[in-house]
Amino acid sequence: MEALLSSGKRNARKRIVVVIASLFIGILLVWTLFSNMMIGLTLPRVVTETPAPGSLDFNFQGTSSLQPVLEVELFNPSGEKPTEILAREGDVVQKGQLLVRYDRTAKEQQLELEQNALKKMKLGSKQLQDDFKLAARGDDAAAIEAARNAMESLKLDLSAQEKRIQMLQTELTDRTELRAPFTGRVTAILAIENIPSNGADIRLLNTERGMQFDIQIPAGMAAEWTEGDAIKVRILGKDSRLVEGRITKMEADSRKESNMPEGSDATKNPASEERQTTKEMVQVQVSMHDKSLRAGNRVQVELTQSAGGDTFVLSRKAVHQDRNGFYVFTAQSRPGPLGNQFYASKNYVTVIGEDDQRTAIAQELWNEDAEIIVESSEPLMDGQRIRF
Amino acid sequence: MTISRNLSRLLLSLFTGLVAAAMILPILLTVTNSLMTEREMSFNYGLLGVVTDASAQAKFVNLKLIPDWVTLSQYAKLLDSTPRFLQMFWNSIKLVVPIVVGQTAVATLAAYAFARLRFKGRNVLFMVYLITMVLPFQVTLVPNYLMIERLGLMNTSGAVILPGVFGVFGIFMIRQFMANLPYVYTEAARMDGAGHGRIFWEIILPLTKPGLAALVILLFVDYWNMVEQPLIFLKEEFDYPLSLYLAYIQESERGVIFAASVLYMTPMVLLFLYAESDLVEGIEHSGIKG
Amino acid sequence: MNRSWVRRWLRKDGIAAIPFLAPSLAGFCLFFAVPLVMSVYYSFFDQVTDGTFVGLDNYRELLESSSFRKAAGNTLLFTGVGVPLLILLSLGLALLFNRQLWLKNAMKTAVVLPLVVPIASIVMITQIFIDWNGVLNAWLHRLDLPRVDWLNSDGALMIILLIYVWKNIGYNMILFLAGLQTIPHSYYETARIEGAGSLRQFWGITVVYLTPTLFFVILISLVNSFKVFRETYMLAGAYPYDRLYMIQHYMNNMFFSLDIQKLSAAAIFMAGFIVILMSGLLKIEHRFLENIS
Amino acid sequence: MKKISMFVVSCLLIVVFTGCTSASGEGGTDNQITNSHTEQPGASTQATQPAAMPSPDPNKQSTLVFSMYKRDSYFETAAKAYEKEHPNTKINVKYIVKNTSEDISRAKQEKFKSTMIADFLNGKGPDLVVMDALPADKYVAKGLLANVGDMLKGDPSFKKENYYMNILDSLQTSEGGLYMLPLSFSLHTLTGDQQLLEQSGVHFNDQSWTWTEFLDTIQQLTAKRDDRYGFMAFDENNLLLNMARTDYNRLVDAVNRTAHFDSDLFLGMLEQIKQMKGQTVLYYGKELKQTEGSKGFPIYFGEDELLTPYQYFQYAANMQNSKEHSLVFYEKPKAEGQQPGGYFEPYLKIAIHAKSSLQPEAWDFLKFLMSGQASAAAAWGANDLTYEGQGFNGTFPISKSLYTAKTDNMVQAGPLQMLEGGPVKITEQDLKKLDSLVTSANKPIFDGEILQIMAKESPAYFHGQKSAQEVAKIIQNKVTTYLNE
Repeated sequence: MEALLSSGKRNARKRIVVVIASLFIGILLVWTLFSNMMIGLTLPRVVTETPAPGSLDFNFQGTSSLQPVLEVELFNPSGEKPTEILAREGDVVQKGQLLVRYDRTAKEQQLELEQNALKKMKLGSKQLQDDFKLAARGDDAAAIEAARNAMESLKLDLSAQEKRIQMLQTELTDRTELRAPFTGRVTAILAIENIPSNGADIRLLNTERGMQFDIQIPAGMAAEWTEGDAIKVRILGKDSRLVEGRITKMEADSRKESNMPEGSDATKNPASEERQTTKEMVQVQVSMHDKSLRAGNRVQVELTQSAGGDTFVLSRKAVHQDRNGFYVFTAQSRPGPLGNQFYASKNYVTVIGEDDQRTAIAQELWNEDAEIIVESSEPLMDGQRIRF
Repeated sequence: MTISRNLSRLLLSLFTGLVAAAMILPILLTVTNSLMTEREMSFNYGLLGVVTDASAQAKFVNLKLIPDWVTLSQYAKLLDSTPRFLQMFWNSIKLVVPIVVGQTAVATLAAYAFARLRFKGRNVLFMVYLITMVLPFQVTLVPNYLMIERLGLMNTSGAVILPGVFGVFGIFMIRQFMANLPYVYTEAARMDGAGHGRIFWEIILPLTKPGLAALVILLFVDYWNMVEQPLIFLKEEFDYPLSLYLAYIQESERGVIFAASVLYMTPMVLLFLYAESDLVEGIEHSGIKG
Repeated sequence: MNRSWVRRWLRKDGIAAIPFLAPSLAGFCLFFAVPLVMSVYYSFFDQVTDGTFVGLDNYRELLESSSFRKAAGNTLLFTGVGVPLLILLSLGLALLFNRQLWLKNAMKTAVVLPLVVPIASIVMITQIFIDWNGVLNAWLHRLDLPRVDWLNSDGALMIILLIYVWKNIGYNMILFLAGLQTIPHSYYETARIEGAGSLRQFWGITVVYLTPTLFFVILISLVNSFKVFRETYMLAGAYPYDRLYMIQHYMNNMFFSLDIQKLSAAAIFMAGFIVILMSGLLKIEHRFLENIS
Repeated sequence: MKKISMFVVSCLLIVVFTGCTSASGEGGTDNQITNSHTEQPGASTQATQPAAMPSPDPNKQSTLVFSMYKRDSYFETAAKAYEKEHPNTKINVKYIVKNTSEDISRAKQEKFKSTMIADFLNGKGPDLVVMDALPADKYVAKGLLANVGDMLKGDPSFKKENYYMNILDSLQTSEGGLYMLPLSFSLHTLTGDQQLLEQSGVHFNDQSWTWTEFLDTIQQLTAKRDDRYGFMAFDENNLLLNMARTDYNRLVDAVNRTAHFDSDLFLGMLEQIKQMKGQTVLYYGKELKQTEGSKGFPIYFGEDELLTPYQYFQYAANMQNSKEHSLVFYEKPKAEGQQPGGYFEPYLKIAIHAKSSLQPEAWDFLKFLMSGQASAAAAWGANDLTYEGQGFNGTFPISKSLYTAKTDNMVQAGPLQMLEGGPVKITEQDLKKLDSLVTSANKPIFDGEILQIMAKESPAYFHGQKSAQEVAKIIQNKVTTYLNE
């Protein structure tokens, strides 16, 4: 009887223990789930990508506008107003070709005047000769001398006058016309018929010397170039085509990518703000010889460089930099009490090349199927737990 | 008659109570101190291990049974900001439960052979078993390490569980119980022509129940407390059991050591409370009388 | 002759033993016996791999080591005092609990609970008591006595003994209680009817029928006395006070000195000692069991 | 009974042999690391030969296992760089913790120690191992480490003039073996205020002084002026360790396994350290507030460990700031009759497993590591000069050429921005002083169980808890136990 009683008590006690035990385990279990969830919520959220094997075609596009190598302004030689403009803008002119005729009347009138003066002088000279003959007959040496002198001086005057007329005559032929000093193309007509001009009348471009433009190119891409190399240049516009240009000058440029003049590819994207890449640029001058080129034409240089070898390509945003070099965070899973937990792991990488969107890194053992963290809700640290 | 009996019972109870109180004092201390704030902890025990100048005024640690302010902050901190604690708790369960179940099964079988069967070499084999139980872990660590590596178990939980399953303590304990059982129990069955399997299953096993209960408790305690094997044979920290957390508790975590201890002890205490009734439920209740 | 031996072996319970023993034996060989044999092997060589056979050199060296002798002596002292003390106390408690008591279950639980206290907690509580600034010294201070560095005094052994007894008394008590349950009540009733006093009942029945349990408890106490090393190590480090320097310290230090040969040799000494002790006990037990039957 | 035991033993032996044969059968297909693991009898004989190391076979595929307790990023970059140069060699860098903050409780360190022991003793150890967290002397005593000194001597491609041979030579054991090559080192020196010392008129010779002479000197100094401390040591314990290290051979007799910590020598050390603390002779701490009325450094001597060049340049910066006081480095006291030369502490000590079958490859890689070719920082910037997190890259390298390259870069780079304080101009003269410190260092700082026992027990004396005799006796007992194990 006692035994039965005590066994009943025992069973009751066992039940209590079982209840307590299941409570204890239950609370811990709930807590594990709960704290895992709570911790999960406070973890930085990340977006990952798997790096694609492949090579990065590193593209560069830079635009610039063409500038002539030699372009001259032809000035009105005489100051007369142009009477006839023979050239038209865009005309290709040969050396010596007449471009503008100027008003001749003023010059012709002056010539006439001078010629009249000459005639007058010639008449005067007859008089003097007679005077001299007279004086010569006399013995007045002084008078003879004076008469000779007068005659000599008139002779000089005469020749001077003749010279002047000659000058006027050439002036009349030369200065009343504007001729092309070299073969080239008229780029602008500044003169207007019958209106006197005091500046340049014609702008003429030397087509033999060609066109040129300056452009900044990332140093890495220009590394293999030397002066004199040919590069392909695209002429922008309606009939865009490729023209060959030649490098005439290369010099290192200390300016950063961001303040490039013709803002070639410095499109402001968040990544480049995040990671200030101080890309080294090279100033390159390219000259081109194509008759059809116009100054101011937009030209574009397109470069493609393949970041060679076994590389992985990933978003540029994923690659960070510290004092030891470039690194990425990979998401690594470790078994936890409730399934896998993910941790950020810092891995240094060798950057082979990059463009504004993507970065190519050297293939290494760890990164074959690593999940690389592209974005995270807060800055990550090595070994930090993360969630997706 | 009954008065003197009751008096002696009272005196004995009082005496035993005193002993029990002394025994439980450190545990009580652990529990009550686990309810202290961390500040109180460091105020009371901050001087531990600190070398103080003898010339200065004598200062001592302050042993306190009742906290000034009862709080669960230690537990909160432990469970909340130490996620690995919970993880290690489950790890412990994952390691210990298979070991206890496995060893109990394997040991019960082997113990029957050692206790009830007579075969040549029994005593020598038993002695060899015995030696391995007594030797410290380091003695066989080097060959053991080699063995576990060769078996491909390194850094898996198998490296801890399997040696545990084949541990010899259970054999000793159960053998002891089985050997004690009077042969009269089994003789009748033998006469009826029952095989060893039946005898084992139908007669011996039920009679060994208190022994099994004791074994489960002791094994659970033993393996819940193991330190070296998981440290050396498991690689990753997230596989480590709770015993490692407590064995290598950091100075900075002293504030939570008592709370951690309480949580650590709870499964063992519960198991003990549960199995205790089986422990005393001896032959007298099993219906068989000698 | 060989064959007849096998046949004889099989004729007994040998075949029956195979299914019972096989799982245990397989795992045991893999994880315990092979490493043990390898350890024995190491103890005769000068190096673990590619060593040359040096016979008993390692053992000679071991015995020449004054530290080993010290460790062995200390261990003998500790177990010699600790194990009997523990057994007496736990047996006493078990007998107490075998009687009618109030709040028996609660008190029993209280006694057994130290078993489950984690080492870190034990170490911390011990420190609270024995530290230079600890509670014991505070009491001494109040009595105007000089403080004691307990771990570097002869009291250290007492402290470790206390921890050992405190921790294992519940363990042994469980074993004793379980053992006591195996003694049929009828024996006592018979004895009472025959007019035996309680002392006679104790010696004649309890002790006699508890003897097998007792041997087991001795063994377990011995094993557990070796396990108290972990607490000692955490309290006092690899080189504790002379009195505390046990054979486990020696073995542990040998391991970290990579001296597996001496470690193995020391282990074999220890094992030999235990085998002698245990085979003695087993023989007595054997004879005893035969007596009962 | 005999038969029974025979049966059991034979049963066990069968299990053992089947276990071993099946295990060695597995060995072949184990993994690619097996190369280094299979116990070839040739490997051990090779290890004992002091002859020239054959150069690695370039056509052989091999994987070197390189184990360490704590990761150093230099090893990883170096391994990658080496693999690139030697496509047939793979380097498997294994570490237990990424940084020490992971392992405050030292559980991982214990794991590392234990697993290394198990690995090495099973003949499966790594080909190269960083010994910083391991008791190297025990490994050497067990013949587990190859004598890299022989490899170094036998290799014509190893240019001795490119390395600080003063460091390497002084790391040789008493038998002349060199088992570990440090990749870097720190310098332990005394700092002193030159002006003040000259004004004081007290003469001393830091090239040869012993601790007694040094302590006498500072006592003389403080006897003249008492507004200054004679010597600022980190703490009593550290000073005791320093003193014990110099007189180590008089305190510990390893051959006869006796210790002399109960001797008057050691008691004298203890008492001297404590006694001088009361006066202004000794000050313990790392920071000293300037006392009123005295400018500059209110101490005559301080002690310092230059872990990285950064600390030296910090001193140089201080020198520039305080015109009246010039800080000069003096040598720490040494044992009587010892050669002049400063103390250094080796770091990143790398050893080669004596039973490795890939010793030529391992040596080649070790050479590569020592050369510092893969050192990430070409120059020592302010960030690279600090030790924290930098590991190898911030320290004094064993390679002279690397050191020169780095310092050259630094001089050219102009004023150096320090982490705190303005830019400091590093002059050739500064560097010359540092050079002479580096090239004269020839006494390694060592640690060990005995010193640790000492460090653990002696504070009780310094804080007045126990008498010197009591402490000395405890130390003596524990050390005797250690020596006689």
